[in-house]
Amino acid sequence: MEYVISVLLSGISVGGQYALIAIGYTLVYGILRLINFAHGDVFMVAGLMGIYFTATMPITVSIPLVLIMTVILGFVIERAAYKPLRSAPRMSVMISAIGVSYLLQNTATYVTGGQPMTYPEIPFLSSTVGVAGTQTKWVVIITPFLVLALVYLLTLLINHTKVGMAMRAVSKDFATSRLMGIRVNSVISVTFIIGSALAAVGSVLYFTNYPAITPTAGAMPGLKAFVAAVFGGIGSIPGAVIGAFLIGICETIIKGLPSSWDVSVFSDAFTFALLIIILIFKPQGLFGEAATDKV
Amino acid sequence: MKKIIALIMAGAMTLSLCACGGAAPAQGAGASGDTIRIGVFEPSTGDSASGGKKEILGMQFANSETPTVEVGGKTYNVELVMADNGSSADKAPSAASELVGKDVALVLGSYGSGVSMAGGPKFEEAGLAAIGVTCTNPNVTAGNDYYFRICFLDNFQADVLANFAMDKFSAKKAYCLGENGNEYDQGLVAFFKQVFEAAGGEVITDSFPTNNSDFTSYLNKAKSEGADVIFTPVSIAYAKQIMEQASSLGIDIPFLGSDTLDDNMVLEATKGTNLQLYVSTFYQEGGSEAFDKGIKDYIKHNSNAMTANGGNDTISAVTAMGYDAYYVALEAIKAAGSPDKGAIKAAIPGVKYDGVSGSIAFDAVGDAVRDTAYIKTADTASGTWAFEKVQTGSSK
Amino acid sequence: MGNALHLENVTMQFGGVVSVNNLTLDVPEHQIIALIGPNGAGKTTAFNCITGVYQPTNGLIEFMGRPIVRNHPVGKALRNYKGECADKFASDPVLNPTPDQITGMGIARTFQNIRLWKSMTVFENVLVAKHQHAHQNVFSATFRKNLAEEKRMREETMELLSEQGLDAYKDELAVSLPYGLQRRLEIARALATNPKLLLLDEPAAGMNPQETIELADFVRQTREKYDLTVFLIEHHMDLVMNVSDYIYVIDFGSEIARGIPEEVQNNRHVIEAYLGVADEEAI
Amino acid sequence: MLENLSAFIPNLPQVFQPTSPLFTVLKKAAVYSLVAVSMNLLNGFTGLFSLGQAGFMLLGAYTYAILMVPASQKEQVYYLFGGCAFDFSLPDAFAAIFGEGGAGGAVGMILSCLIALILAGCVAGFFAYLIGIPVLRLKSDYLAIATLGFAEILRAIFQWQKLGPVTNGANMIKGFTTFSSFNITNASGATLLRLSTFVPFLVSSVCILLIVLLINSSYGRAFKSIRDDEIAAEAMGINLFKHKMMSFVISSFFAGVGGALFAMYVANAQAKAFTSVMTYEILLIVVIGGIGSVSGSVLATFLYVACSEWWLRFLDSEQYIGAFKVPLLRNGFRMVIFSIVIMVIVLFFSQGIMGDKEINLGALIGKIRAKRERKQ
Repeated sequence: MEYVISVLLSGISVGGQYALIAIGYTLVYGILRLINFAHGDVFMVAGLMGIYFTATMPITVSIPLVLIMTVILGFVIERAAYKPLRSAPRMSVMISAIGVSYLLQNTATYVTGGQPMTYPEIPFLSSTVGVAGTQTKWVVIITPFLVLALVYLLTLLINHTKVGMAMRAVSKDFATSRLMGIRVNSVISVTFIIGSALAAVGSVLYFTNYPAITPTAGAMPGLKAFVAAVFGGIGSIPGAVIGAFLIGICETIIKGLPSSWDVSVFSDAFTFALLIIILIFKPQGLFGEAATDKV
Repeated sequence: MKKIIALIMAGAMTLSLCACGGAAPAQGAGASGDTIRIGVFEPSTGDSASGGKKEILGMQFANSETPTVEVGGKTYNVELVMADNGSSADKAPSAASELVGKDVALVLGSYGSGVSMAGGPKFEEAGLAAIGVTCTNPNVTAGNDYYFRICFLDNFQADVLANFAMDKFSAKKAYCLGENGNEYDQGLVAFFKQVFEAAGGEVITDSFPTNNSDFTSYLNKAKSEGADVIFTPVSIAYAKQIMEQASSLGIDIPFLGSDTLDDNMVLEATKGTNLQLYVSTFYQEGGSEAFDKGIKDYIKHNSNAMTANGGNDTISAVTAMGYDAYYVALEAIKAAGSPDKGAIKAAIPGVKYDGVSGSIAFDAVGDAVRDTAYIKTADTASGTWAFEKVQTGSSK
Repeated sequence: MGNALHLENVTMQFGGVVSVNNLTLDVPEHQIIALIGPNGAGKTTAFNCITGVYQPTNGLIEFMGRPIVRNHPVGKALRNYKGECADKFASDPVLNPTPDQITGMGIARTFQNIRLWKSMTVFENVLVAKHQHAHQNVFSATFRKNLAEEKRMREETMELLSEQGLDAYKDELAVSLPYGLQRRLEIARALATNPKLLLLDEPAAGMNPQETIELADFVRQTREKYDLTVFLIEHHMDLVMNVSDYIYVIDFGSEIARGIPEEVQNNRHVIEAYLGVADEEAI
Repeated sequence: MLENLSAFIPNLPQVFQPTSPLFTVLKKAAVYSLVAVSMNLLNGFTGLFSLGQAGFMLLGAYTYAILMVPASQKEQVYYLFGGCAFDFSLPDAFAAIFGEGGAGGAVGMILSCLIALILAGCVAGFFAYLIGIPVLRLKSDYLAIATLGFAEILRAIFQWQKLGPVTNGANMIKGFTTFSSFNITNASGATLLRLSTFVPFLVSSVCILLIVLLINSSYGRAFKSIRDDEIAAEAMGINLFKHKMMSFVISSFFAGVGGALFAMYVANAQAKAFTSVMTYEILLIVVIGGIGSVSGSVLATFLYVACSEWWLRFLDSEQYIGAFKVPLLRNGFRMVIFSIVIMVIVLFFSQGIMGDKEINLGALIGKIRAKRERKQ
């Protein structure tokens, strides 16, 4: 029983962290139809910044600073690497995203010298707590609640503000929105800013829980978050969140299956298999809308 | 127009780089003149970069200590030539041929067996001897006459740890965790299992996918299965992650680690926790006071070395091994009596050297003759390694 | 003479929207038949049903007396079904061929917004349409064992291009041609598939009056030369009245009139559909 | 062939000595150019954005390796599993027919290697067929992510310890025929004629030639029509699924052959090497060369491999220009510069080196002649 609870606990917290990254994917894909491969690496860079900033500054200054710098990074990436390709074929933009991801990883290797870096302890979040006989970090408990609160705020933003309305319009019809006088570029920037900010929050939670950061640390969570976004129906925020929690829980359950079965190595493979099955049988995901091509 | 510019740019790049590429090997005329070049075939990027850099550190320190070698009455300067094998098998052959192309007299490295096996044929083809420093997979030297090594093998290390587990903890049940697809982890786990089960113990093996960061499920599983020890022969980044998560889960089962865990990054993760971590390794700080003092000074006065060592001056075993490897290389050059690579290769099997990590000699396959390993434990209060015991294997 | 094409109770429903409603029509062999109606009336959707791009929700399509497409709503589609005759074809097997199979049977089409292959030359655009009927496989083609077949394809393509007056442009990129010639090239490409029935989707769109008149002659000549049946969608009333033997008019997916050009021209429903329903006061 | 120059010409510059990195780079580039062209067939000519190339290379590499390890070596190679569950070995079978040494041995080696390469391609092609049935219906980036996922799943399966008796689990398979095996040596082991660079060039050239022939055939045109406009292609009688599948299978076949060649190049087969990073690298090569240009892909491969593995290596160590120490240069800097170069190409020269054009030697010579004549 303790074992089951501890597996579920870590599943929920992993899911929550994926959810924060997945929102970034789903927002960007909803508007640009671009799989932003660099998003996972932005998340990793946010983690590294957390390490370097807290080394010189108190936590109260450094965490907001991480947030701001990550937002700036996301904004700059969009302006430098995606905006010039707005009218190019989709494949080019995706390749540009792969290039950015490559650049971020290599720069991180250069800066850290390839060493795994240790994420600093964050007061309260890093301290341990006992739940139903198992011991865990506070961050595990807090993550799901924080995620839900953030998602609620985001939904308010999207449904009840002008920017949100513009975002919805652009994701429905890019060209028409532009004709209707929506400043599409600003909307896209806002999307990247929101995505990056959530990735930064995600990085604080994730790396507090799993404190070793390597230059490739963002790649896997990134891909899984993308799968979560597809699973929930790309473009749908609640979908992405539910997808992320499901994937996080499934993954930890697979890892927790008896060793004699020797299937825990397939926890990543499972995520991809799930993705393929979803794409084939319900390509619009759980909450997405079906689209038809016009002939 | 753009296309033309692109072409011109590509052309210009090609030409200029051709010039660089062409010039680089030409400037040092190999072992001629009064310089002997020793190739350093190590990862400084990729997954094993951390270990590779520490190994290089030992060589660099040794080189700064003894920058010359006397051969046949003539004093040669020794120069280390680096080639980054990128921790990956597809980059290793070109790194190896980079060294071959720079006409080195012999090669040291690598950290990580996979890259050594990928680069090995290049050295063999060129008739260049390579001395593995900490590549512990049996297949590195087997089938390659030109590859030697100064470290013990996976099966020996696993044997040592299995025996230690039974001696110290009277362990009956062991939980082994390795990275899927990593020959180092899986090899050690397999050998550990053989020895442990032969002695009547029970072994649970488990693997995690590459780039995994959540180990709580695995650790909880080990706990709920009632394991007496947890054996985690994983690479540094994973080890660090496992230690951090084990401490937050309050795991009180002792951890056993292989030589990769003998790293200050891992040590740091155990500091201030209640974890018990025991690692088998090549060298224990305090083994040679002169070396300890020398290298600490070297690290302190060299910021690059400090970074390479992970920001502090705790000595990793691989650094000691790198240090020894350099001196073994010098011995081989001296024994050969000439800077010629063929003569050096012929001389290596006869080399005997008492290094900081123990005495080194080679057997028929080219492996080091070693029968002891050091076991040390993480002193979690002070964040240092404490010497536990010298452990020998059961079969040898 | 039989019917080249026969549509029976064809209904196409997207979600809750019925784009084509219970459409029944005949296209007799060797005639030129037009389907007209205001924007959004469902004309192109009807074409897409015939050519296999969409599977109709309900209905039967016959080509040369043989059923080629047949469907009936089941399950959720039946519950949401707003059309008629839902059970008429319920006992018949469903036929749902892909567009290339339909083309293989002898129905070729052009597109409302020209869809030429932009990286290919005029010659290649037509040559590719010959691919389907060539006797070859991927190995014979790669190892050049199909030279005779390739030669035949190239000769036929050349012939077709000169007949259509496009031979002068054969090595130019298709998209670099003037608009009118692109339309003509699309027809030539469709002809290269050896069709018995040619579907033209707004062939006069974007053309000036002079070009439109030429197009009418062109359509007629083409029908004679290749022994074709032509079914066309058009907005341009001049062209339709000039060229068609018989006209079907649809609005909001349903048929509102049919007849020879003169009849349709004077039909009150048609005028209303095009000009809007007149206010009662005005009458 | 260049490798043998040193035997005839004394005092050759270092670059042309057989030990020069030049030849390692050439070998790797020969192998990668085949994979790049095969990816271009799919991504560039058929317009299917697939990221599964590394997975198919993995299949090819393992097929080749498993078939080519001599029985005598299996015990040593599969030391963790007490030998291989798969006893058959092509070199042994041919040695039984043609004898071990001399000309018979050479024929046996060449034949076994050839058959293994073809089988490597076939296995990859077969898996592509199976995978293609569900995924080829997906559109652009969904196809990309699904194929990427399949490659990852394949890797996990091949690394699984339970399949160790066949795949050797995490350990690498080695001891099979490699490029160096083709060097002709005399009785005392001295090399007479080096063919180790020639062989990959030969195999790659033949394969690329086949792909070019396919692209210029009726089927190649059909692929291009699918890329340009799927709906029009379908309406003109081209069976989308069949042709996409054909392109996918053929591309994977050659990726499999490329994977086998890659195994020969690194002298081992290990699943760890075939990650998505490898696919990205190949994709970047294709983009740099120009999507839809075979000669561009080949040219880009040689530039890319030479830059990343040879010419830019000097960036990784401290360099001095006179007494001035160039700042920033240390380990890892090479890859930073390299990725910046790639970004510049992707952003500012998105057509790549060649766009969708091909290098046309005939036309080039004609142009030069015309220029000369004009001068006279």
